[in-house]
Amino acid sequence: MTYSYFPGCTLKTKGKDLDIWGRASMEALGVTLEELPQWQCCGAVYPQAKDEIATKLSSVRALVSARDQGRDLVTLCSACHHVIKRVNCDMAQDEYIRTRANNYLQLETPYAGETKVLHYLEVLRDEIGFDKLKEQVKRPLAGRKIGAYYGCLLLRPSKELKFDDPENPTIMEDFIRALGAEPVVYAMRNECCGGYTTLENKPYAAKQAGKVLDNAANCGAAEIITACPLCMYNLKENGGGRLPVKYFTELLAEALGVKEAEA
Amino acid sequence: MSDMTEIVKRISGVNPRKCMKCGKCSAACPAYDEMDYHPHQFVDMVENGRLEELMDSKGIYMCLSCFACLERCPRSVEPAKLIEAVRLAVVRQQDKNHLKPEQIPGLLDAELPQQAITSAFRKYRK
Amino acid sequence: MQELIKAKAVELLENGVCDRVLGWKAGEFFYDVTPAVFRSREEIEKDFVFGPFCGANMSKYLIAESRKEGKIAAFLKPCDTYSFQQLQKEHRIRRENVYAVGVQCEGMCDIDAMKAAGIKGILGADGDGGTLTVHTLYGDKSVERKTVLAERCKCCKSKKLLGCDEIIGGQGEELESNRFAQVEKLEAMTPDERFAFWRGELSRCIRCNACRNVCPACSCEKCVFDNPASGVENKAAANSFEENLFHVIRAFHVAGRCTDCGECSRVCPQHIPLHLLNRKFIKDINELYGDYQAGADMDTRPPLVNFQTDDPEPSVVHERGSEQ
Amino acid sequence: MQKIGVFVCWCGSNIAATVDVQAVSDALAKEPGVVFSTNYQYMCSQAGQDMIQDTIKEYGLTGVVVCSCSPRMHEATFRKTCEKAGLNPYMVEIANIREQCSWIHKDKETGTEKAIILGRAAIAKVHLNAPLTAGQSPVTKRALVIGGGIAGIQTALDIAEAGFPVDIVETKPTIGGKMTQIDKTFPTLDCAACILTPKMVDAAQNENINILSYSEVESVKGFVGNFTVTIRRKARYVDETKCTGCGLCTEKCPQKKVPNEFNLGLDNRRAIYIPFAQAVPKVATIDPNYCTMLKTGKCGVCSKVCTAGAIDYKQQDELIEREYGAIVAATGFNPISMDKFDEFAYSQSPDVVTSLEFERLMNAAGPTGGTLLRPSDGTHPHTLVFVQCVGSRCDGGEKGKPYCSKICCMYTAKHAMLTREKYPDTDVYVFYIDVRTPGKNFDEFYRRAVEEYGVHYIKGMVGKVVPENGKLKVQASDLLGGQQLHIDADMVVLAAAIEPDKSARPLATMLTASMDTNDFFTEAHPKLRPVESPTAGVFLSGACQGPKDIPDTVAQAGAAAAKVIGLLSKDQLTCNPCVANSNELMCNGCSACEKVCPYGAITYIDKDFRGPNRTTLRRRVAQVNPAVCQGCGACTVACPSGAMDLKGFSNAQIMAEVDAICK
Amino acid sequence: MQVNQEFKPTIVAFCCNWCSYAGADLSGTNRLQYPANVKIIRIPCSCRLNPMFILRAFQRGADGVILCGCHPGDCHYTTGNYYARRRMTLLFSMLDFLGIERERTRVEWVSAAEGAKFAATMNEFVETVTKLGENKRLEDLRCKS
Repeated sequence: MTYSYFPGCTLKTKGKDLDIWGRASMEALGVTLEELPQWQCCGAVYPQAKDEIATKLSSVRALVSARDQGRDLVTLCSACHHVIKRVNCDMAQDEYIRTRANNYLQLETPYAGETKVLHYLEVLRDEIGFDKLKEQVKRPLAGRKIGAYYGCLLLRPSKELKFDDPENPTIMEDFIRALGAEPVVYAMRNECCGGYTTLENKPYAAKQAGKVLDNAANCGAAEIITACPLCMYNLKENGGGRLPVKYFTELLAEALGVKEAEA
Repeated sequence: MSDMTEIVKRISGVNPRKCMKCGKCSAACPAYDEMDYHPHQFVDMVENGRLEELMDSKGIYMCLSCFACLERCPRSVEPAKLIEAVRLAVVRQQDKNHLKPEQIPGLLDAELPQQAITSAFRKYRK
Repeated sequence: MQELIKAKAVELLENGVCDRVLGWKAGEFFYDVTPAVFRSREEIEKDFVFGPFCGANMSKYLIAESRKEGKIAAFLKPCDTYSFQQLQKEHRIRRENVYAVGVQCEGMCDIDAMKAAGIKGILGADGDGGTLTVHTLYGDKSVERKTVLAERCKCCKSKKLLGCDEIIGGQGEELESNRFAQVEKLEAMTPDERFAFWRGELSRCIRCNACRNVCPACSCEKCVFDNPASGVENKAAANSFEENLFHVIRAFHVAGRCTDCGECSRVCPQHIPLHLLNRKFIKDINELYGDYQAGADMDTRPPLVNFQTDDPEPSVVHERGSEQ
Repeated sequence: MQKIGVFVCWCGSNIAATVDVQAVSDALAKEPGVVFSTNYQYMCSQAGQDMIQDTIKEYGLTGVVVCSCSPRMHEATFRKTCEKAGLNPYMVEIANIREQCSWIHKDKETGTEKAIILGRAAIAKVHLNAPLTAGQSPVTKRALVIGGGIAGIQTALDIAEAGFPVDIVETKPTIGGKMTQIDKTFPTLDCAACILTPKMVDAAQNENINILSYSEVESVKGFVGNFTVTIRRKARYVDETKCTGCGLCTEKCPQKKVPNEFNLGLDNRRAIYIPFAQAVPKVATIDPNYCTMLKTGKCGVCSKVCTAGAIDYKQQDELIEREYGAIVAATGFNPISMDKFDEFAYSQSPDVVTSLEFERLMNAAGPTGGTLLRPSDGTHPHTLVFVQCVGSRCDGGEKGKPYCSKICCMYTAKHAMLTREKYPDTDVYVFYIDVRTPGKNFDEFYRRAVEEYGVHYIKGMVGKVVPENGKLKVQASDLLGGQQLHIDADMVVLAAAIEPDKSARPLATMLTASMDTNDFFTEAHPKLRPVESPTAGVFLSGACQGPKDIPDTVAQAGAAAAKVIGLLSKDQLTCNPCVANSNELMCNGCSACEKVCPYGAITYIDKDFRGPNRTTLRRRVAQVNPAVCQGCGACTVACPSGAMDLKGFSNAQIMAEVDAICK
Repeated sequence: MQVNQEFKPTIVAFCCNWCSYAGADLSGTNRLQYPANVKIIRIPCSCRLNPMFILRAFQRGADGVILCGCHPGDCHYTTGNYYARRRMTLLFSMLDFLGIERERTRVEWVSAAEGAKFAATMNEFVETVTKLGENKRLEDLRCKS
């Protein structure tokens, strides 16, 4: 299996652990992630206003590029996933945006949302299957109590992202279970960590991150995993260090024995 | 200002009349205490043309865009879109950018991901 | 083939399987073959023919014949068997009174096509398989069957013989045909062009009713056009409009029941391509409600007495048109 | 040739203001067959009707055309008028010159012109009308009530009291429905069991009532007055006639881990069970999904302990067929699933419960014996948060229902009040969007909860519930106080929206009764015929028609019973004479009409016809049952030969109207 | 486009008794105007409409024919409008196939509560047919020019 892959800016710098272990693990699972040639930043936030067209074009380019390769597009960073998936919905459903975006880009074949956008976790769940993943685990993470932190961007708005139940998601818990560890369900896992206000209002961002980590810890989690570099930063740097935070791909690499081999 | 109200309604795609004033948006909002006007007030004030007050509010920069209000609204009013539209109405005006490039160096730290800066630029300036 | 069939006819009569046989008999001209009922070996040996001009669909005659005393044996070509089954489905034919012999068919010929192929002074034609022998005033000539096929046989939809008691000449398959090509061509025209086309065709109608009389689906006990209470009665059209009405209503009445045997166009003395109206309905039904072949089976509900709650709205006609 | 009288109504100025009624009656007087034409101020008045009757007699009219308001308004009136004067009522046609003419046009000339054309069309139709006589069909004097909750019980009791036999079909092992699970009832706070169980006993003891518990309707055939219903009596593996209801088996059964649906899974029951002490019939039932004997063939304890010998592991489902004259749907409601509302942490904490579960937790016969304890740790809760409108009043989509569930405001007030009364040490918060209390003594009840019992009513919604360290951290808005509240609660109670029972949709299909998009049964008229379905002979009782509290349900149940009694007290029903009719001489017997008939009114017979030369021809021809046919006309178009026609709306009549309009 | 101001098309509207006829009554009750060219014929159900009636109307000089019935799923007779929907779809397609202006025929579902929709539909339909002008084609189909 080969997928087109959009890493995004942060995964090439501060968030490179998310990227490195993600690729290595997929390789180990027999899946190739082929980075899109000359990709550009997705734009980091999805512009919700109906008259914002230019700010969506870089995402459209990525989508077109995947379409031209005839592959599904895999994303890893929560923010990139959110932006690209929603722009894709616009291109498929909103004629106003579609017409204008196509006018801007002057493509040979106009784009109308044909590319299927998958998050890395969706590939694990829907394409590979957690049962199969479980069979591939070399070093089960037995005895570890892990809280999944979803945040906002993967889940909401559920009408567009169709990722999981927005109020009671299970994909990361199933993922943790497949790796042999014990998932800890805590209610704050789909609440915002406050990361977006870290530049604007750091004390507040810290307070939110603290609430998330406290809830996870009080429900018995000993560590946290996330799919978002901004959440990672906020929980780690502003969260008071109450619990260790990891990218979920790093956890995957550990369980598959990939991390050890590379280290 | 009534023109501006129309623009905000149009670019947000929000119909404030769908609101049944249940307040679930403000109940779900994690940034409630940081905002001077709260999500349900945005809906009400746009409907009643009180846009100027909203545009002057600091709350528009406190919204986390976490979409909890949008997801949990029983009437699909989607206040998050309205708040973003009001913020856009402000930063699209001349010299109303909320974030200036020269502020950035002072805000940086070693671990801060690019994403934080890019998104702040996207959200707070035009 | 003819000899095989004749022998079978005689055998069935003499073994008492049936007391009469429905088959083909040469008419005034060799190519003018008509259906006929044979009651004895002598009649069969004298008049029974089976050849490249036996296009007549025999199924319709079984409505009346199957209601008579005794049992009739009928020879049915693949397209006849579709009508045969459709009529059974409509409870028109008493199957128990019919012994059906399926006869494989290689496509029937059109005398005009032969003439158009430059053969002059034709006296007769025979032969099975791909090559026919044409007897002419100037001696015998051989001709490729496929070059002189009737229009409807060029795009034969099926060589399958359905619901027969016995088969001569082997079972056939459903075929990939391009029978809707001409309908598609018309659909691609502008409304004005279509109007002009049909005006040219329908203007020739002389309201002889041949199409109605030959059609296996048009076998009502009393036709609406003959019924004063129907509101559309008219034996001969009083004005031009009524011709059009006649063909549209006729096509609508057989919609979902027409097996596309093509008899209407074959018998039209004015050569109006009436089968296109029926094919248009068949094509629409296939596209809008899923593939349906009348007579192909005994159970499927005909499309006009069936529905899906998510059927397209009638406006689909307008929308579809606007894409052109 | 018909002798037709034309009567043009002014309807005061309603018609006369935009239609020159004199011109209309003059113009129509010239139409062929018209022997009398006049206009009058109010044709529907006694004087107007007298005039029509006198004219019929004087002129020997064979047909009447009234140019007036919509036939939906007064067609029946004028038909009766003419009938009294000896004219067949179906020789009357109405030209609608008010709703479809004078009221929509301003210009008098236009209005007049159109009125004349509409009059002409009616005259053209009357020329082809034939006298029709309504047929009669007998009425089976027995009713079927589907659903044995309070709605079904009340309807059955009322019908039985009037002297008609009635069967109750209930899918559960006992009748009683949701009300058996409720603790107290608003606004009087009397105990539900105290008022319901005597009714259940009444139903069981009434000679006219036959309870078919643990049974389901399998199919419905027929029509008003003459339904044939097949009922599946599910195997309960206990002989109902032998079981004494002693309950010994339910104590001895070794399979103890079966979630108890009566207590909404808050505790367990055995594989053989009697749902609750006052069950009717009080008979044990074996749950085949859990019974070891039925699953593996090993056990048989219940059979051993049963002194009555009632256990029968070999029992099979049984199909019975019965005839009924009327059917009442009383299939009730259920709370919706809370799966899609996990912001309230329903799946994450056992201390987040629905209101119906809360009823069980407060009920003396419930899992906690009536002491309010937290399901998680069995401790006494001090802070309770009630959330209203969970899943109600949502704007469609997959999540929630668009309607107000109607009962939640009142039962939540009741819960809050009862909690405060029994446990004065508790803090009780109710989050509401609007408090809706229309009903006798309802608002007073709610005010008492606030004023006397000190329940904190807060306008706003709960946005998130976070279970942490044994508490439920509730984040909510207080819209009037202008703040976001954070409450550490011990229990959260969700007022889940209610929805029609899932069995209602397939039942509606069987009954050919219509439903709205929310699967509530549609009433024949929302105001004027609220307990009848549009399908004749089918009536509606209780929450299957819309959300209802107990008083409304009982009132509607009685109303439905009254309608049923009205129907069953007739010996014969008059049928609609405008039915399909097949001309046998033209019928092909092709079955096209039969396939499109929604009522199964068409059958076929083989019939001999005279053929040429003294022969007989046997042909298959369609027969229409005029008592079953409802006159839709689907068959008339399906018929290729035109043999099938519709009385009162015949091909010729409609074409005559077309001709008159297009002339 | 030049529109013949004088031309008043004849429009026949077949309305089912239960929904659309009541909807037409409601637009009257609410005094919602639509042109007098529209004449309504009451039929019990949209499934009573025989294609022959439509052709007859055109034959006798109608310029447009519209069928109104209960919304799919709301038929008083449960299924009638589903059959009507198929019949009309096929008939309209055939008329289109013959080159008859497809805008002359229409089906609209109008409930008893949709008085406004009824009036709006009729206004729109009359406008459309007026633009098309007189219905000549079915008449002309056979006359060689």
